[in-house]
Amino acid sequence: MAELLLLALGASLVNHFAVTSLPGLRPVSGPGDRVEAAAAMGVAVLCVLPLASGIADIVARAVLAPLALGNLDTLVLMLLVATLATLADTLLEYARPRLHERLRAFAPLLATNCAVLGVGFVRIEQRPSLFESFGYGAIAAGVFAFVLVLFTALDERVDASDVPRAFRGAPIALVSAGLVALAFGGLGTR
Amino acid sequence: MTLVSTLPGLLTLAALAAGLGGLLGWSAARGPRDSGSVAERIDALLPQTQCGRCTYARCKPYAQAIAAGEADINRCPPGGELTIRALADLLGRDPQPLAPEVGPAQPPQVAWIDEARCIGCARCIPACPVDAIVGAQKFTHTVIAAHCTGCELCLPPCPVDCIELRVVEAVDERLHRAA
Amino acid sequence: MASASAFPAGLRLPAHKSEALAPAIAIAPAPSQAIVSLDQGSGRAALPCVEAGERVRVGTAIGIDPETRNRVLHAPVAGVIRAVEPRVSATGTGHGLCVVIDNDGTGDRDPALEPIDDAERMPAPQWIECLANSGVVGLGGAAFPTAVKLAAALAREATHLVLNGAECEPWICCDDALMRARAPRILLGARLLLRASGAGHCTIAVEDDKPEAIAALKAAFSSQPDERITIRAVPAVYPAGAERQLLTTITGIEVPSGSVPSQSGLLCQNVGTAAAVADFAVTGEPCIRRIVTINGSGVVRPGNLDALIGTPIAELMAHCGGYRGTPERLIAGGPLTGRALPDDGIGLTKAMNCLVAASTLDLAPRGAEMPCIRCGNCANVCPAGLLPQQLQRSAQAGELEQAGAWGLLDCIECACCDYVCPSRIPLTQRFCEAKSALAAREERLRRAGDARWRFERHQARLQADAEAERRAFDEARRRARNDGAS
Amino acid sequence: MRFETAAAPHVIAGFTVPRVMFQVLLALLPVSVAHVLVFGPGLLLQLAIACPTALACEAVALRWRGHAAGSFLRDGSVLVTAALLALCVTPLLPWWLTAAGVAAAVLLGKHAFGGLGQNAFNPAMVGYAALLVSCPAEMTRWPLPLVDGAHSWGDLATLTVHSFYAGTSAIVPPWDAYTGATALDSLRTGLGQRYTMGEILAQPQFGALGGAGFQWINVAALLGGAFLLARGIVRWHIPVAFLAGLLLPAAVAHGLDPGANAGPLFHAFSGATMLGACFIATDPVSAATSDRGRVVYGFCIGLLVFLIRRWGVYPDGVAFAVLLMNAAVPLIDRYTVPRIHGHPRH
Repeated sequence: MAELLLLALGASLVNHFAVTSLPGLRPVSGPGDRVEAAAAMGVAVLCVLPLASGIADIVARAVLAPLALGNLDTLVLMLLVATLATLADTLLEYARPRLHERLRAFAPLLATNCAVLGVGFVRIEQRPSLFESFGYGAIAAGVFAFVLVLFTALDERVDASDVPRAFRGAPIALVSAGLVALAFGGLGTR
Repeated sequence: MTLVSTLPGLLTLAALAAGLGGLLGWSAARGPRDSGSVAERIDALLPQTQCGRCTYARCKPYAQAIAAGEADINRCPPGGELTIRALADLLGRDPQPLAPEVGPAQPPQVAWIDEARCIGCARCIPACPVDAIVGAQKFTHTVIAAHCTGCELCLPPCPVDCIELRVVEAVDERLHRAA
Repeated sequence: MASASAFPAGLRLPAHKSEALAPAIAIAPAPSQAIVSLDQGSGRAALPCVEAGERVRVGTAIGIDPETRNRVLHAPVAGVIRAVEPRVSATGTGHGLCVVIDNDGTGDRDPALEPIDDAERMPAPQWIECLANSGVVGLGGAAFPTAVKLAAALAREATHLVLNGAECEPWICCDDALMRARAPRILLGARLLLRASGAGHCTIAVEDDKPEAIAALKAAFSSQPDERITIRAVPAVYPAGAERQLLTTITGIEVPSGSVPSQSGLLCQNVGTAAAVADFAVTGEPCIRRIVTINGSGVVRPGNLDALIGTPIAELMAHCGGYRGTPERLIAGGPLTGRALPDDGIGLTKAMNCLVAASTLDLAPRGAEMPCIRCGNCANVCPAGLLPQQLQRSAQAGELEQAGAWGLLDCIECACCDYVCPSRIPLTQRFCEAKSALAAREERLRRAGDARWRFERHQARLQADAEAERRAFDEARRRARNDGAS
Repeated sequence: MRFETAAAPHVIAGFTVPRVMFQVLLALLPVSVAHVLVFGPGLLLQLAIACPTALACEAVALRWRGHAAGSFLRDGSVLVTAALLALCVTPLLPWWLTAAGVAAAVLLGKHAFGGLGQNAFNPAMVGYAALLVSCPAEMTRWPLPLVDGAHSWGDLATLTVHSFYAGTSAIVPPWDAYTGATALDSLRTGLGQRYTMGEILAQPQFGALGGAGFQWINVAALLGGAFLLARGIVRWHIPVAFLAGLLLPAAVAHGLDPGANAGPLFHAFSGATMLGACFIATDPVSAATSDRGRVVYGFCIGLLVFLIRRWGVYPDGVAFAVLLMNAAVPLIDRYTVPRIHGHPRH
């Protein structure tokens, strides 16, 4: 349990730094909406990752196994993740143009998150059946969504406080992430 | 691992990539175009003095230039620090100080015509972008203080230089007492 | 801080009223020089309709409302107007225009004043018109013109009138003294207000720690019963007397945020206002006097005075035995929402229900401000159900939209949060400044919107002119060619 | 006559921050007395090293930040952090570990986030968790409580002095005679080796209510908590929700499988339950800020403590549960805003 939580925390930390430090990716408009942007990202991952890992599993079983190309399944997952992320981006633009306009560079960010979670968690489980790979994808995405929203809300509060200049920005985000990781560490099961 | 043995792997990946690429191409074609609403939302934050000090003719062209990325957000002296902060929040950029070439931040000001020296030539009326000057040929003119944005565009055309600008002290900041 | 279930939040405070309520209401002598401020505390200054040197009688109009031109301010004394000049203001932080009248001692009334006969049967619009020129305003502290409120209530068919006799803030006891001494006049006022607003029934709300007032009202009611009026006790918790909170305690209706009570069919008036309406109907005299509490350990004989508007505060204090030593602070209003006055030469205004000469015993200074520790004491006592700690953080960081989202405009500035804050943060002051900043920003945005709208019309007109000119030019050229050809 | 003007309100009452903090320290007195009676003078030594270090770190941090050190030092908030940390760590902890823990708590836990009122995490728990993760061996070596008379207070004193000076003192005590795992620790290992509850509870570390010595410490903490509640320093929402979150699942689990789960009473009076419920979770700065938020916050901490104690690696999860819920506080605050008067009831 703790491993998945720490993996999700790592992915959300990467996502957080990409969004806050690269001006191109920072969600447009007021500070209060960073949590909303994180929620949108979380939901997108929840849609893309299970689908990607499920299809990757089908492709692996139907195409790669007969051709003895089992070791290509991670690459196939990457391809699927990239495709579905772009599809999700167009879908979001179609469904919520205002939200899409505010979340700049949404597709690459979504793709990297799914890739990190996909490779990190879905792959290491030796999933015998299709349903399990879909299930693991969903669990990983769900935990990631919760941790990302939680961490974004925490960072929003820490940013608003009078942090010393030496800690402002990335350092304090790392300190709070470290403390959250410390707390997740305590949840390790026997 | 001879080259030939990798062939099936490459072929599979190529086929998969081609298929997915086609899918993306088809979906991108049907997607909606990018709506021009960002320019409008930028324009909503500008003080609308229409003064042209940002080297763009009026506020709307400046907003379109910012939306298109040609102009920076710190070129509006009447807006000053408040507008820069609002634009930075909207566009997710870091607020910078006012650009030096556009001059210092300008507090709210209102034009005032010295009626004794006004000869009624009516050259300032078309120059005023917001029709804040009232008057007619051979009649003394005056400025409607509530409508004037302080853009100083009526100063050049006036032959007798009878228009001066007065700083308006901030909107009444008296403590707001509810019942 | 136990609080009654009917009123979940708020504070139970020591009243400090018994000493001031001991003596009966004394009639303060007319001042030798009346200083009548044109802004009587509502924030809207009246226009003077007299100049220096003019002779006025008691009740002559000296100020009119800028928009409705109603006679809203009247001379409290007869005499010659010395000047209409800026004097130290009681409301703002600077100076305000005042009419200074030298009292010639004759005290003769303006002949135009005569009692309004059978005011109770006069049709409501006509009666509201009379009130509009009587200068009667809300005497609870806001000084909002009563006629305007009644007209709104009549137009929106208000059903329930609540007379506010709660008077929950410490030190202030002018309403309590009024209820004890002049209960019949209040009931007459209630009937007149019911008539003017068209409301179906009226509740007079009095805090349950004022038994004598309730007894006096009940006695007056039994002598002239009226089934539309009921007298009800409310829990003695500050700020039970706040308009929105009192209306919810009595009727259970919560006036929606951003709207006024008359939009929910309710009307709330102070018992002092009801008495003033009745006085106007009976004597025909406009609103030139009010009852004010003189309290605090800095004055020799605390008490309640029936004083003329414009009487300098120094004279009121002198009438109560003068200062005991030199008071720390002179407060107009109560300890929580009162405003510290810079000078005791200021004239009494209609908004001043209490004047406190506060010595060090009465005051508990704020002390050093510490950072907020999110203890939530303020949220527990906030009668508006806000989270002052979150509001304060956004207001301090200058994020006005965020502060608006946390309910900045729902804050009634009762200062309960200040009272219990362990970090001694000046919360109410910060919320007022944030409201002013928000109002200023809204004003800027409104002006920018207007300027854009006028600019677009300006562009359209120039284009239309150019278009018309070109068409006229083409027309002229075609006609010239036709004439040449034919 | 002229008067000085000042903004309303003109009368302020109630506790100031220093008085709130010293009331909390006062409430910690019964716990400290019980701790010294049960586990020897260790706590006094820990307090002797923790409090000065905390004040020194606060003074240094304040000077770095350019604040006037005077008023902040006297607010006592650092003393509360130091006292809580001293109460949570084992009395046998070497002095330099306690000092490092306090430094981490004050500098990293509090001042890195901006000082008093802005630390998102409970400073004492930051220090405790940092120590527990970096040197688990020293942190889990607790002295055997002085309940069954097997050893005297004097013995414990020599042992504590030796351990406190990390082996540099001349006295060499018989280690294994006086130290042992805490009740929760031995409960875990016992269940791991398939002992039945009956056999486990018969061991010396187990008293009538909970852990042998720990039950009195928890009772004293509850006493201190009641004092704070009565004085209005703390509201009931967090302690009650915390205990509900811990005891309800514990009761259900005990009902389902008494053999493998200790009863709710045991959980209530062993480990740092009451100290956590009344003092650690109720730290206003790092807790949720509205009453609804506090109920959710307290309940989730209690639940996490139960989960960690039942399935977790560490014996007593109060520190981790508090840190985790501190991280979730901004999210809780966002969704537990009370309804404003005059706003619609959605």
